This record gives sequence, structure tokens and C-alpha cells, in this order.
Amino acid sequence: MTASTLPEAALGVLPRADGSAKYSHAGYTVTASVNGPIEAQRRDEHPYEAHVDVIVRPAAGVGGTRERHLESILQSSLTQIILVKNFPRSLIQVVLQVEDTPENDYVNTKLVQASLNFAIMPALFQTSVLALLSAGVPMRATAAATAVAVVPEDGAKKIVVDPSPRQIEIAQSVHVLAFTSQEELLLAESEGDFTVKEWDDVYETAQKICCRPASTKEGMEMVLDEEDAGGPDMRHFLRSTLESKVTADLHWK
Amino acid sequence: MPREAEPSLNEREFVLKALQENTRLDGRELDQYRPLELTFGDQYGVADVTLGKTRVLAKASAEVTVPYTDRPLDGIFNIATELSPMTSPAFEVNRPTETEVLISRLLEKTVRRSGALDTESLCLVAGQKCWSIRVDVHVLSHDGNLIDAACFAVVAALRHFRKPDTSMEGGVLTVYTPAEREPVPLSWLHSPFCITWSFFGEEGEIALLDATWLEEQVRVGSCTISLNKHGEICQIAKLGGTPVEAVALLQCTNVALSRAKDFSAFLDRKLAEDAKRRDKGGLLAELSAENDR
Amino acid sequence: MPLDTSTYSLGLLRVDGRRWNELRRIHAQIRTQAAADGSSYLEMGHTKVMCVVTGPTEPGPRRGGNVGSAGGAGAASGGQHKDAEVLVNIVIAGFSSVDRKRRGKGDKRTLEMQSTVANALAASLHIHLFPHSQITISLHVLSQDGSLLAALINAATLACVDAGIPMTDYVAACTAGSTSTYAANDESADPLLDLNHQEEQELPGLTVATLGETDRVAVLVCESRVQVSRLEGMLAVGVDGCKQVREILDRVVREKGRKMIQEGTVERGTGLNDMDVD
Amino acid sequence: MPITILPPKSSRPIPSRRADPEDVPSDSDSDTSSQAGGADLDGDIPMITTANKSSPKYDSNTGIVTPGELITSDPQWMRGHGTYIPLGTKDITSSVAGTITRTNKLISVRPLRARYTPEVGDLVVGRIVEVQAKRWRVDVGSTQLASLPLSAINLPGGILRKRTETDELQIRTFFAEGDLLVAEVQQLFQDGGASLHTRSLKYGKLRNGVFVAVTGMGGGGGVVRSRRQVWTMDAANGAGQIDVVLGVNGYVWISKHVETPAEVENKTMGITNMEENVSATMYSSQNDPIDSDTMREIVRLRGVVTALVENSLRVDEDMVVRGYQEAVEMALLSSKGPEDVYLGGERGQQLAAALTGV
Amino acid sequence: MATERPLVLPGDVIPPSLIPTSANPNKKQQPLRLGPGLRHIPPSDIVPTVAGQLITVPHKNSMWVEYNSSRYTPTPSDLVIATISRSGPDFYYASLSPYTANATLPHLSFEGATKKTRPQLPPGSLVYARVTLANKHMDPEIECVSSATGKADGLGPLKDGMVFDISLGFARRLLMARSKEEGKVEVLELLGEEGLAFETAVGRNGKVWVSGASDAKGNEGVNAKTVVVVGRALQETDTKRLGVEQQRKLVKKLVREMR
Repeated sequence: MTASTLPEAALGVLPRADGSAKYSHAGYTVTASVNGPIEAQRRDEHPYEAHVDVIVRPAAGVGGTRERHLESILQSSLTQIILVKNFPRSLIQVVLQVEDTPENDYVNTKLVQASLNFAIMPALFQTSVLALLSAGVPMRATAAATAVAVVPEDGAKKIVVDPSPRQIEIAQSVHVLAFTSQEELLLAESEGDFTVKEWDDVYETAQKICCRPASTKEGMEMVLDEEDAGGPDMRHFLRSTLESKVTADLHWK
Repeated sequence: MPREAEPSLNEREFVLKALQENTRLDGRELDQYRPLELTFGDQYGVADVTLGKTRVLAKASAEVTVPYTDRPLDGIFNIATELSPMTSPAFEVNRPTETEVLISRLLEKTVRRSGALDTESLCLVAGQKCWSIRVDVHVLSHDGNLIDAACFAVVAALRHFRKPDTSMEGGVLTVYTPAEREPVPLSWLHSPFCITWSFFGEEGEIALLDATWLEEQVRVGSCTISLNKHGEICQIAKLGGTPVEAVALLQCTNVALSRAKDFSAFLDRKLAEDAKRRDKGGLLAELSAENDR
Repeated sequence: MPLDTSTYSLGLLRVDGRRWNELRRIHAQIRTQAAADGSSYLEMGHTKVMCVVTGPTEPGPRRGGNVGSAGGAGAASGGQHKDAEVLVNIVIAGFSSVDRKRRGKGDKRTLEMQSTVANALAASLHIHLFPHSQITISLHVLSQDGSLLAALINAATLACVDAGIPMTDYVAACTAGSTSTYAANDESADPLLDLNHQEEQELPGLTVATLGETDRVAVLVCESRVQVSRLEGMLAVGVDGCKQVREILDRVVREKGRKMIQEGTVERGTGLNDMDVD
Repeated sequence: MPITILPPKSSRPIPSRRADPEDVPSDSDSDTSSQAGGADLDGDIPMITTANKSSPKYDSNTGIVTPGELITSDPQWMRGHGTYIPLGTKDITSSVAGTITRTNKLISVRPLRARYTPEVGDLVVGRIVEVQAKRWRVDVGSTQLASLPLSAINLPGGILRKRTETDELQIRTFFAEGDLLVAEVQQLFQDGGASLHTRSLKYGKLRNGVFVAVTGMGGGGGVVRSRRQVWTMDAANGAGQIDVVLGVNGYVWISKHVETPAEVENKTMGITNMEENVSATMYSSQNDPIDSDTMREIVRLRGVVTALVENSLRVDEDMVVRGYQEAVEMALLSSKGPEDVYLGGERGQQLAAALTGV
Repeated sequence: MATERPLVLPGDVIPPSLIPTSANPNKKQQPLRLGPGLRHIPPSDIVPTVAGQLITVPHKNSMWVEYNSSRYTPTPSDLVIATISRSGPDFYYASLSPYTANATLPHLSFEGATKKTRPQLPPGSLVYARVTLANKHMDPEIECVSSATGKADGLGPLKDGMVFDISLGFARRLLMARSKEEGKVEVLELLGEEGLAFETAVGRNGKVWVSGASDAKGNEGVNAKTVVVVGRALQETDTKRLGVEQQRKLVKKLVREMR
């Protein structure tokens, strides 16, 4: 449950969906299915682009406003990276099933929580992107997200990547940022009190995680230096996951 | 909502014709289940069941709440089955389909009404505080026979589940966090399992177990029998469909009983394996000893 | 209020004075609603049910394919619409039972019964004769005293006969129980026919519906815990009860037909004997 | 508990038709031990093999058969409507409750009551339910909507005119949703649907009257196929003539008699003017002025039809005309005089009694 | 020759060295052809849109991304297996893949079809057809007759038999002219060598139709067991990603089980 654990992912875990992925990192496990492009319902139909439908389902209890909020954030970000104009009048459906969330051993959790939960965002985001890639849905670019908290520690403020539930509890502010593989900022949501300086630090930390410059420099080549400060290298992670999938798919080549 | 695609006439005819020759598309015997797999999560009360391409995840959870006024001495126990579009794009959020209602009723009758969980043991303070146990059933992939898989997952999740320990001292109720005291298992009375027969042919004369989705679309009727290993029927549901000879139904029940015993033994084994895995270095024993103090 | 089962073993009489194999009084009528395509009213003891059948009709342009989410007969509904769709709607009146429980539209027990009645009748009705149409069965429960599902199935069958919808045979239903509870593996336990509400609460039981005079079971619903060994006896008694119920339903229909012929509203049929010549 | 304890009595309120002692449960082993009571539980359960499935129990008194009843296993017969042959047998079995009819070697069962089944040549009254590009969908009380193609109606401006695209575009000016019409069944489709036509001046849009729906074909009171389904009758009490249209499908139309173009033409105009006249009135939805006397008598006729139905009498020209005369006389005897048009309840029974002579 | 097949992800920058035009200056007159999975962003960027292996064929001056998926997007001249869902006044409406809009198949688009002689296909019938029109703004159109020759060329209604779902990549491999060499699928030949008599039709929409052919002795009708074995062999080869040697083993095993 510490930030240093490496993410794990598997693609094509659901045999009947067009694309699927299971992803676990920092105590969160999420399974996603992608179906599409399929026929959209009349009310979702858009004459020039595909409608991206995101559904987030909690592990226990019924989804509430918290899930609706996460869905709307994901929906707008994914619409940006999917080439929606390629599939007018259709629907691309992403269903995210949360399987596991890190438990706070010091509190007995309530089933329905109204508070926002930014810490789960990176897991949801990564799973959706992996499932979309597994389904072969055409995209403008890949993307990765990360959660960063500003936690007071011994009077000073410390920036924590992938905070645990306990750290979120004491954090002054929590941020979620996502970057595309072209290093564009795709998503930034913040909660709590923070200064512009703090936000800049957060931004830098997140960017370092989501788009390690090494991989762009060397083109297709893989660089595997895991032990860099600040957390996992999401871009490498995506690439290596996909590589194994593609190699397996095209074993006959 | 896009409609569920129906099998073509060729598929319907072929499935039936093959069954008349005692052949199933995946080469199974008529009374043979697909390989059943069960994995428990890192947390207590998470059971992931796969049956061929069907995959169901059940998660049990507990919270302290107020009991219903008409049953002050009972805890609350609910099974939630909502089929998400992950199961199939034909399912819509918040609009229960007939399939969903029937699955939910079957699980309710099999597990809840048969008294598998002792709800009285969930009572903490009569009329004021009790445990509410909830099982969420998530169907991740649907390739037929959801009912048997879901029922197995629910029973497995509940037997694996641990709820926080509590104590009553001087009228003060304390609920211990997992860090303070190791959680305790539920008071479980018996383990019922669903076994679903599907019928084919003009007079429902061909019966088979564990139908795939295609077989389910072609069948003319089905009968779900819930039993525990003690030979007690918890529920039978043949809800219409082509009429089947009464004698054949009795035979189906007898076969179902032996399957239920198999399931029961399989689950016991898996639970034991999991307990062993968690108990590395006798940590559990140490913790429970701590609890005793 | 536990049922004193000991009294049974003494006099072999049940709480309402019946013996083990006796049905309660069944009273039934058909053609109770002049405006409907088919209608019926049925009492099984104090369980009272009314049924109205509309159809087969083509669904109007506004309503489109699937109206009610439940009740569409599995094989019948769906995209290809080769067969008529059987839709069932059950309304349980608030005053029908003592505890006056209000059941909403989404009540799962009611939805399950709707689906059961629809699927049971769809298997007997010749729905293939009516492509792209709908048969709507509306059931109203006026009073409940056990064997509700059986009464619903019987009432629906009668109303469909009244509507003149071709069918293979009557679908007749009744309940059966056992005098031993699940806990006791009591060898001397007797099966019981046609449970009332009190017996249904206290004893294990099941609902059976069979097709015509055969032993073929269309519906088998058991909602209580019972030893497997009890099943055979209960099922045998239930199937036999269904045959008795079928006789009674058949007589109701014949009686009505005879009356209509006497009144001259229907022409007399050709006698079989006349046919034997030729 | 909602329990009333009934005295033990026979579960059969109606005496058994077949004198089969085993059928009456109260007769069987009344006071034997529970062992005997559960006798059929010992060992093999005789799942009661159907005793006499093969022997016909056809009731020759009434001629009624019910669903699942064997009619004959003689292979010389062919099965018609209302029957089926169970799998693996040659038995012609009834699938409805009704009376057996036969046409040569064809056996069919006419249901006691059923929805209207269209036959070619039937005169029907219908209501437009849906307007499509080239046809209307008409409710005729059958299992499916009938269709009325644009090509099967008389178009304004000449009976034999070819239809044009303009006609398609203004299809609603001929018939719109809710309009009533009288038509003839022209053709039947395999799936039970029917197509109609109104290519005769007898047929077309209905106005100036009231609509009554009685139950469809078969018994229980209803319209029967007869020689004359449409007639004009003189009304009493100073009213004008009244048209009655008895659709075979059980839909009835009673309206003020308006001289048809053909009649008008015979009297006054030449043939050329007739076509203009057709265009002017044929598809009008506007009622002509109707005087109150005629309205009253239309209502009385409507009462006669419903009274016939309520009292399970057949509805045909003879019954309606006689019923009307009877009703007029009944009204004269009434305290309110001719204004009394009520024919429900007891008055309806009185009317029925007078007609049947019972 | 670029034998290298680099992995590309959506949005990756393709090094200019891999783009064929620049590599073959003497063939400048031939325009660069982009296959599936690539898009051209004017003026000169070529960007992958899916994850897969980038394949470049310099002598044809073309490049594409090779990947596998399971959702079919209709492309003109693809052979597909379609299920008739209903019939309109002039067209059949046929489903190519679940949950997508129906394709239209004109009633007269069959060999020798006239208004009177056209095949009457009830809902649920299968046809082997060719995609004639595929456009993201319109529902696809298919035909069962070559509009040029008026001949069916094997297209038309599929009677009896069974349809098995396979991945799109596997369908493409089966349809390759030299599927054994290029696609590394031998399973059908192997089954044939084992003496099984059957016919197949492969649809690019991820469906294979298998029917037991009437054998030499003139035994008509479908042998369900043969069809099941062929179907299972195909599906297992696909899902378990079997190589040629493993296919051989699988076929041996299935045939032995059957007999």
C-alpha cells in the first residue's frame, strides 16, 4: 500500500468484451470492459462523433454522487483522447468495476461515502486507457494519471504520490493530474487548500511520473530504470504491458 | 439500449441437433460443469468465481446500523445483484431486466430465506444496533449459468468474510478496528448451492447442466434446484417453460444433490487453502491469542 | 402462531378440517367481463383472483416492442417476433391480506410471479399462430389465503380459454406440502394437498402446474427448506391435485358452453356420430 | 390469520360428470391410518398414467370440446382451425373450447368466443390507427391490424384514376388517425393479417352517427355473418331514415341516412357531376346537420344493439329491426314517452324477453 | 528491407527512417499508402491510432499497424457472415456484429434474383456476403452477388451448419491466400488430412461457418460431431494462440476424442 509498489496489469481478462483490462496499484484493483463502437441509444446519439459512456461501479454498495462525479471527469478526459469523430452516431462504453480499495486499518469504513475520492482516480484512469488499447479503439494518444497529496509533516509540507487513505485524511490538498503521451495536460482536479507554488510542485511531480522524458528521446526503445525517485514510470509501464499483449496477439508473425 | 443479438436459425438448429446426438459444442458431457475456479481476494470476503467464460465477483461487507423496527432482534442481510453493462451492453444501469430480477430472487431464496446466515447473531443491541451484512454480486463476464456461479460466489464470499470484532461492557458497545482486534467470521449455518438444469427438445426431454449463453438462448425451459450437502432442498424454481416429465425432475434433483456435495467439498478445500496461505508463520494464532486477553 | 402439528397426527384432520388429499372448494367462472377478449374469476378456498385477457393484438405504434420489463415469455420475446409475446401484469390489492402490505410496481416477488405465469402459459398457448402480436394477461388478487401462484395460473388459463386462444391443453396448478418440517427427517410425515396460508407459513410446500392430464410439469416452485426425500411424495400429490383441478376447470368451461348452446347464442356443433358415416 | 374453517365437504361443488369414484377425494380411504393415506408413497410412485387419454370423451349432448380433448384418431380426417395434432400421434385434438364443425373431411373447432378472424369478402367497420407512407393500418378487432393500401381506395376526381405521388403526400387528407371507415376484406396474408379495400361507393369514411363495439365473432352475442349487413330503415317518432352497418368484426355503425351520390345522381344530375360530388363529400370529416329526432332514434337503436349483446342474443338485421320496433313500443308505454331511450338493465331484459318470446 | 516491426502506441512519433517514401527515392511517383491503425495529420505527420506492430512494405510503398481486436468495423470488399434480422420492402436488414446498426442487403442482390425468384430469408438466416459500402456516416451495405459478373462466386444463403466466433485477426489469417505460410494456420488442412469432410466460410467480421459436407458415400446431412470438432479446433487455435506444431497436436487430440 505504499507508493513504491509497482503497478500490475493484465489485458483481455474478460473474454466476451471487446476489450478489457485489470489493473492494480497502490491497493486499488479495478477491472474495466470496453465495448464499442456500438449502436448508441437515441438520447446519446451525436451526429458527428461517438458518445463515450463511462460507468464506475463501487466494490460494495450502490454507486452514488461520488461515482457520478468520477464518471463525468473520466468521460470528458477520455473523449479527448479517443478519436470520437471516426465513429459518428455510435457509442463507446467503458465500464469500470472497482474490486479492491486499500483499507484504513484504523477506521471502520462506512459503505456509502459522500466525500470525493481522488486517490482512486489514477487506477480508474489507467484501467480505462488499457482497456481501450486492448479493444483497439483508435486514439489520438495514450495517457496516464496520477494522484498527488500535499501532506503536512513535522511542520513542513511534503508532496506524496499515490497517497494512502490515511495520508489523504491528514492531507491539506489532494490533486489528480493526467497527461497524454504527448505531454499535454489532460486533466487537473484539486481539492483542499494550496498555494500556487504548491500546485506548481504538484504539477512537476505528476508530470515526471506520467511522462518520463527518457522514452520520448529514444523513440521506440525501452528504458527500464525503475528506481527513480517519486514513483512509478507510467509511460514505460503502459508500453511494456502493451508490448506483451501485441506480441502474444501477433505470435504468428 | 442495444438489443441482445439472437442466435441465428442455423445455430439454433445445430445446437439442438448436436444435443440429440449427445454432443455439446465445447465437447462436454451433458451433466458436466465447465472448470470451476475460485480465488479469494487479499481482503476478507471477496470471491472471484469463473465457470468457463462466465465470471462473477462477490464482495461481502459489513457496517453497524439500526435494525428494522419489526425485527429488533435480527441483523440485516442483503444480497445486491445489479447487472452492469459490463455483463452485456444490453443491460442498462438502474433498469432491472427480467434476468436480473430472477437471479436476485433465486439468490435471496437460496441463501437468505433458507437461513444460511444466522441473522440473530448479527444483533448487537436489541432494537438499537445491529450488523448489516451486504453482498454485492458483480457479473464481469456472462457466458451462461450466471445463477450457479453467482450463488457459489455469494456463499464463498460470506464464508470467507470476517466482520470487525465487538464487545459490550457496561452498556457501551465497542467496535474494534482491524488494527485493534482480528475480525471474526460470520455465524454460518449451512451452505446451499444452486444447480441449474436446462431443457431442450419439443418435450424438454434433453436435460443438461451448466448451459453456456448460446445454450441458454436456445433452451425451452430451465429448473434451478438449490441444495446443501445435508440433502436439504432450499428452493426449486422451474418458472414455466416447456413442461417436463415429473419423474425426470426427480432424477434431476438427485443428480443436483451430488453436485451440491461436490461444490461443498470444493469450497471447504479452497477455504482451508486460503486460511493456510494467510496464516504464514502462525501469525493468526498469535493474533487470536492477543484477542483473548 | 405455530401450527400444532400434533393435532394432525391424532385426527388426521388439518386446521380447516380437510384430510391430507382434499382440495379446498374451487369456484370459477369465465366470461366475467363483457368488454374483455377473455376473462375469469377464480376462488381456491379464500384465495380470490380475477383475470382479464386482451389479445392477441398487434401492439400499437406508440408502445413499441418491450412494454413491461418483466413477463415477456423468454422464447417469445426478442427481436425476431416470430411468435406472440405473452405479457402478464399482476396487481395485488392492498386489502387482499391481513397485514395490508403495500407492494410497489418493482416488487421482485410479483415480478417473479408475472414471469412464471407468462412462461407457463406461453409454453401451452399456440403463440406461433400469432406473429408480431401480444397477449396481455392482467391478474388482480382480491384475497389471499395460500396457493396464490397456483390460483393465478388457473385463472389465467381459464381466461385464455375464454378468449379462444388456441392452446395445447389446460395448465392447471395446485400446491402440495408435507407435515414434517425440514429439521425433522420424519419418516411418517404425510404429504398434504392444497395448502392454505397458515399451512404455507408453517410447513414446507411447493407449487406445481402440469399440462393437461399428463405428468409433465410446467411450473415447480419450492420456496421452503425440505429434505430431498420429501420431494417425491409432495410432487406426486401435487401432480395428482393438478389433474383434479384440471377436471374442475374443464367442467366450468363445458358448463358455460352448454349454457350458451341452450340459449342459442352458439350453434350446436356437428356430432361425432354424424361424422362416422361418410 | 385470514382463516375461516370450512366444514369438511366435497371439494367438488359440481357433480362429477364422469362417475369415477377415484376422482372424488373425500370418498377415498377416509379413516384409515396415515400409512394408508399416503399409500402411494410406498416404493414406486405411480405417477398416475393418464387413464383414458385415447378414448374420446366427446360430449354429444352439447357438441362442446375443450382444449386438449381428443376429437378423433381416425386418419381419414384432416385437421382445421382450432385443432392440433400432438407430437408423435395422429390424434386430432382440440386447442380451443368450442363446437366442432366439419367441411367434407376437414374438422375444425369454432371457439365459443374469439377475436375476429378476417375472411375474404367480409364487410368490416374499422378505425385508422396508423398512417404510413403508402397505406393505413386499421384496427378491425382482429389479432393484427389490417392494412388499407392507398391503391385500394377510391381517389377523388375519378374512380379509376391512377394514384400519384401527390396522393401519397396528402395521404392524411383521405383518412387520418382515428377516422372510422367501412371496408371489405380483399386479401389475407399468411401470417393472419388482412388487407382491405374501399373501392365501391358502399364503402368509405363514416360520419353522421355513432360507433358501437360488440364482441367479435362467435357466440355470447355478436354480429353474425349474414346476407345483409348494411341496411337503411325508417325510424319512428318523426325521425329521418337511419343507416345501420353491422361490421362482421363486431363493430357497428349507426348513422343518419344521407343519400349516396349514386342515388342523388339518379334523381338530379348527370354522370359527369357525380365525380365532383364524390370528391366533395367522400373524405369529409364534417358531420351534416342532424335533427334532434333522428339523433334520439339513433341513440335508441344503439341501445337496442347493446341490449341484444348484454342478453347474449345474436345481432343481425332481423333482431335489430324487431328489437327497434319493440323498443319504440316500450317507450310509448313509458311515462316519459318517446323521449325514454334507456334500454339498459331490466328494460334490456324485458326487450330480450319480448324478442325471444320467453 | 525493414524486417523490424516496432511496437507503436497511439500518438507515438514514427521516426522518419521508418516511413517508406523517404527510403525509396526512386519510387517517388507512387503515393504512400496508409493501412489500418494510422492517420495522417497534414502536412506530414503519420501517427498511429492503435497499439500494435508497425509494418512497412517499402516495395509497395505502404505501411499499417498490425493488431488484433474483436469489434468489427466494416470495410468495402470484406467478406462477412451476416445474420438476417428482418426484411423490409426492398431490403433485408442484416447484423454483422452484435449491438451495432444493421447492414442493408437489397432483396435483388442474389444471383439470378428477380422480384419473384429472390430467396425468401426468414429472420435468423445466415448469408455469406461482401461489403459494398462502408462509411462512418451511413449504415453499411452488403451484397450476395458480384455486381460486375452477376455471379454469386460462393456468396449467398448458408444452409445448416454452425457459426463459431473467432477474433478478427484470426479471421484475417484464415482468409489469407496462403494462410498456411503467411498466417501460420494449418488447422483446417490438418483436420482434412484426418479424413473429416466439412466445408467452411470465413467472415472478416470474426465468424466462421462450418458445415459437414456430404461424404463420398453420399451420406447427406450434417455430422454434428465433425462440425463441433472443427469449430473447437478453430476456436482453441485462436484463443490459445497455438503455433503450427501445437495445432497439429490439438487436431490429433480432438480427432481421437471424437472417435
